[in-house]
Amino acid sequence: MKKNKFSIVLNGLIAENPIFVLMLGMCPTLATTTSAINGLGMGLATTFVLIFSNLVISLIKNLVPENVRIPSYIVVIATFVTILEMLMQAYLPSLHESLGLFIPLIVVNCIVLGRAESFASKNKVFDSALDGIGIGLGFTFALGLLGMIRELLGAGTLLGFRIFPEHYGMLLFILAPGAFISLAYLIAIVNRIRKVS
Amino acid sequence: MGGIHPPENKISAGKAIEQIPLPGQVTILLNQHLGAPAIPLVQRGDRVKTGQLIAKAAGYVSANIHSSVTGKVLKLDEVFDPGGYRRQAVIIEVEPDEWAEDIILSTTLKRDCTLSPEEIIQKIQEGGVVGMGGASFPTHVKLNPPPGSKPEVLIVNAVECEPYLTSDHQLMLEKGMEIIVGTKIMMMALKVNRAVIAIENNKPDAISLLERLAIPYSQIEIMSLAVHYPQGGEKQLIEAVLDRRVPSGALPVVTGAVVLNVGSVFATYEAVQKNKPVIDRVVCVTGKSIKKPGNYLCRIGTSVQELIDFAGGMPDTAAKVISGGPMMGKALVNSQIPVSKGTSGILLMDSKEAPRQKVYNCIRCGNCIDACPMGLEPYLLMNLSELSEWENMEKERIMDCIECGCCSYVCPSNRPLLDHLRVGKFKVGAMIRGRKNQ
Amino acid sequence: MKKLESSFKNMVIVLGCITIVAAGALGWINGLTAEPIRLAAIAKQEQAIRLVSPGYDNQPVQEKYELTDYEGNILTCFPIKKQGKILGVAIETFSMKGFNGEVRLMLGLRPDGVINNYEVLKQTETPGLGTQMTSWFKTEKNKQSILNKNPGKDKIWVAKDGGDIDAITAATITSRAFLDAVDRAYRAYMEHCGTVVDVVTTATIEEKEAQNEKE
Amino acid sequence: MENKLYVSMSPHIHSGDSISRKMWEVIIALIPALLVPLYFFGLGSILVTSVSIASCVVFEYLIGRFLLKQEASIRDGSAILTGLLLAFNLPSNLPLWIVVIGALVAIGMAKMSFGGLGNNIFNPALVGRVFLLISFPQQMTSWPLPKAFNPDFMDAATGATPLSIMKSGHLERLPDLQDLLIGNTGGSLGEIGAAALIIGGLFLLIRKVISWHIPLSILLTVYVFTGVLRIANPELYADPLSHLFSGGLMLGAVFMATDYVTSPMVKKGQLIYGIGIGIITVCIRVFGSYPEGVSFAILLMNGVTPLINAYCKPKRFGEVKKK
Repeated sequence: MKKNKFSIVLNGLIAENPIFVLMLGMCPTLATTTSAINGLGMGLATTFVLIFSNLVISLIKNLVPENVRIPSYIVVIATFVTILEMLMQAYLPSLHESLGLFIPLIVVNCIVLGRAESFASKNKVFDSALDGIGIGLGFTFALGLLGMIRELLGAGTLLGFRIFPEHYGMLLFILAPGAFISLAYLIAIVNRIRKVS
Repeated sequence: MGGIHPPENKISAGKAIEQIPLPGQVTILLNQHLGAPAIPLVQRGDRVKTGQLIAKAAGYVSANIHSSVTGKVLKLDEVFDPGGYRRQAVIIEVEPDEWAEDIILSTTLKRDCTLSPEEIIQKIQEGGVVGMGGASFPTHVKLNPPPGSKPEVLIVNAVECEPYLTSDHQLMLEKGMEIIVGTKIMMMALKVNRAVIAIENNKPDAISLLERLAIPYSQIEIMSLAVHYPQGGEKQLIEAVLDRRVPSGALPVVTGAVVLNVGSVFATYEAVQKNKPVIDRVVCVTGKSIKKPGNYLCRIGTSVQELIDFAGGMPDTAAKVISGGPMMGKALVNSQIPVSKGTSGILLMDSKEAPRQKVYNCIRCGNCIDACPMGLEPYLLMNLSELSEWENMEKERIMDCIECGCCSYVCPSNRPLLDHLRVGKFKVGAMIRGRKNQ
Repeated sequence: MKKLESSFKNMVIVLGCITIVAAGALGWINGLTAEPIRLAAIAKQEQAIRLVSPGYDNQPVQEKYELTDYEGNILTCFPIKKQGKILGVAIETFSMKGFNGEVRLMLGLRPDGVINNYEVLKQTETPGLGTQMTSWFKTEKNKQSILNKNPGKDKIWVAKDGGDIDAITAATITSRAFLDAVDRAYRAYMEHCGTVVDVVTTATIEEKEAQNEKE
Repeated sequence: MENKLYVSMSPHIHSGDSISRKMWEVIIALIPALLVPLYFFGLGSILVTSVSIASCVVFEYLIGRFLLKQEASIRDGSAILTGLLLAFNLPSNLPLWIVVIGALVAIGMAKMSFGGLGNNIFNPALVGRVFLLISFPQQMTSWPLPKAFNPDFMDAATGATPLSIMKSGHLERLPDLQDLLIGNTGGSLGEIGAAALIIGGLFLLIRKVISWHIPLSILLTVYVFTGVLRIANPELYADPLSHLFSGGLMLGAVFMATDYVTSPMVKKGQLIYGIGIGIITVCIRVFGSYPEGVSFAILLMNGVTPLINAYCKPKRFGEVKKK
């Protein structure tokens, strides 16, 4: 049986959206979405790690004995995260500045390990990479959306462009409580839409 | 602790007891008491005399039933009881009274009693005396405390804390001496040398009358209590009178107190001194819209409709007929239901008072906790009941609930707390029994 | 292909191989990125220096030297020269009194100690409140600018403590931390130049009391 | 023809108490405290109050009607009360659009998201206030100066509140007790005029809408705590009475902390709750970075209320002591 390749990507983007449906990786979601750029940056960084770790883990899935699979996966993931961090430091220093603290945390982001465990270790190499893309884009989409909402409500800007004057911004949305509140309402809205459709 | 002060509304207070004429037919229920229903001794077509035993107690916790009239047994049938269930009853067509042997009809006071405690209890048991306040617990069971417990004091419950009801009050005013003698007999049966007649201080006339009558009996004390609902509850009364608390799950007798209703004391007097079984009782017919509220002496088995007719007929606005008081009484499904031994009053409510109000969310005001005389948390129990969490309800001590209704009374959101508590109590009770049987 | 058995030997070999491959990959990438990372860091430093003390033609990063502040901490000082003539210094200074801990600045001073400009390098203050310090003290509005002021003569501390500078609205603590960093750099530099700094005039009230107690 | 009879379980009578009666009595109790800011801050206070109430009611109606699709619940008066209490927590010169946002947060987020009256965990008015305080710190912390018979709508001159004076350490500039009592100080609408708030509180106590447990335990805790600090260092810490009568303490203790839905139900629990609020308030005021801590303290204790309810049980009748 051949799976529709496109549906794998779509699955990660919508039906199994890691934030809105699977509720995974809440820590970076809440912490990094102070602006749309930060959210998208974190999302793309995670996508990078997801694609390559899925790919590699799928490649080596049969070589890894059952009992050491988790440490092996962690080593693979950590390698890609470190590579990513060094690349960012070298070529995107400003983004690294704002996300600096969270990049190493991708290692323990349960989305990455979760996909490695539940998808990559059971599926073909190409499918796993596609799943990485789908889940990664779903994560990026969610973080970007959350970041946009928080940036717009909190600072009055969108991707750095000023939408309404600064003193209309509700500071709370940039702070931690704003993350919880916006995420809660986003999840509520998404659940509502999913129920209807 | 706990409790409420509902408006008293004692409309029929001070109305002299009136005997209502014999009805055309009476319906005598076979389960007028707590425990097993009595076993009928008569058949269709039998002729019975007034006071004749027509159904025998089925076991220890049960009571004899006597015919309240003379006449022919029409049939044995199932009729609605005050609780709304269909129960066995003996239906008798009434003829002029012809009294059974032994019954002394004269009203002269008979003070002396030379019987032994056992003989007294036997007479009470034969006379079918039960708690006349509403719960209808067979009196002879109470007078035989379980082994190991030692009664010290008899408390006569003349509190009548329910709003509207006045039958006990009027009974005390008119049969004061009989009640004092009945109390003395009860003390003999229980082998105690102290009795307290507890009366709420909204009945000053009854208090002063009984105080005067009790002067020769130094062991009988009249205690005036502040008005407080549900002070007539057994546990609450023991606390109010003796300042002792019945431990949860234990019988009240462990505090050394035996509580008996004042109506039962009068019935005891009649059963012991006059050989007259419980065939009639004082029923208070009351309500804001009724024409002639009053206290009426009627035969057991008379239909409620007949009582209402005698009190001026059913008002057009009547929307609810309650057997008992407004706090703990039962709403009747129709007005053909017969009066039983525990019917202390008939209360009519009109269409404005009768329906339930719209229910809102619980706002956690805590009124129900403050009102609960048993120190329970009704709001929590209701939530648990709605979630069917019976085990947790047992932990929250649902079985302590005395169903007094204070929680529902005070709830600003009109939540039917007691309804849900009853469901929970029923379920948890069944659960506990099931555990014991295993 | 069947999965490898979970025997001790297999596990050691597989884990070992994975680790070696990973280490190799990391080493390779590290070598690739080490130079760009170093350059990026220098570029950042230089950018900040250029911003606070423009118009130099020397290599401040190569000529940097160390200052000691009044608490014994080391501050890095970058001399700014044009055609061999000293235009001033850029000092990387800090304060630990921020609302959320450390605040790090690049402060540009002229030789006489007058503030030329500043740039916030690192801060974790409350977004929207404390973060306003990146521009607040440069804005010529009310009495909030510190530019062209001399910490030795002007009362560079917040108005609430009796100074001449308006604190950031609703972020007095951040403002105090910021001015503490400025003060720290100024005093370290002046001491380095051999000028005796009148501690009392530049200290915040808190320190003044401490000073009084000492005396 | 026989009447149709209602059949229901006992009890057949009701006390006549209702949610709306309780709500309206609280609203009545707040009226004297409403007159104080009107006198000192002028019509701006009325404007803020009416906008707050109106938007609370409108939001409650719209959300209840179109989002929750339930029967309109505005008639019980709880939305009006929330609006009034929210206004009491705002300065009188606050831009009105901020007031509307506060009302949306109070009703939409803190109350209706949880399912409406009775289901909310946190006091809606306080959630609205804290949201605004964090979101708009500038606008929320510049209070107009009091002025007798103030005719202005929006006063430009702003000044310090007693609590910010305490925070800055210039205790000698504190207004005297009399001014604090009648409200001749800067602050939010309901923060000034402790006397009017006490009158409202006494009315509620007499009408048995609230019990003394929560307000008294809060005030006593604050008094004792600040008293100890005062004895320890009279130069650094203000006297306990100034603490009692300044800021939102009186409003919080009498009207906010006693909110039924978010406070414990058993008296013993209410005492724990009140002491907790008192301690947190003083800690924030004296050691924290905000000058005022009552609203945070109440919200924090709102959060532990379910816990208090679970552990503080009423004294059961005839409880058998465990051996």
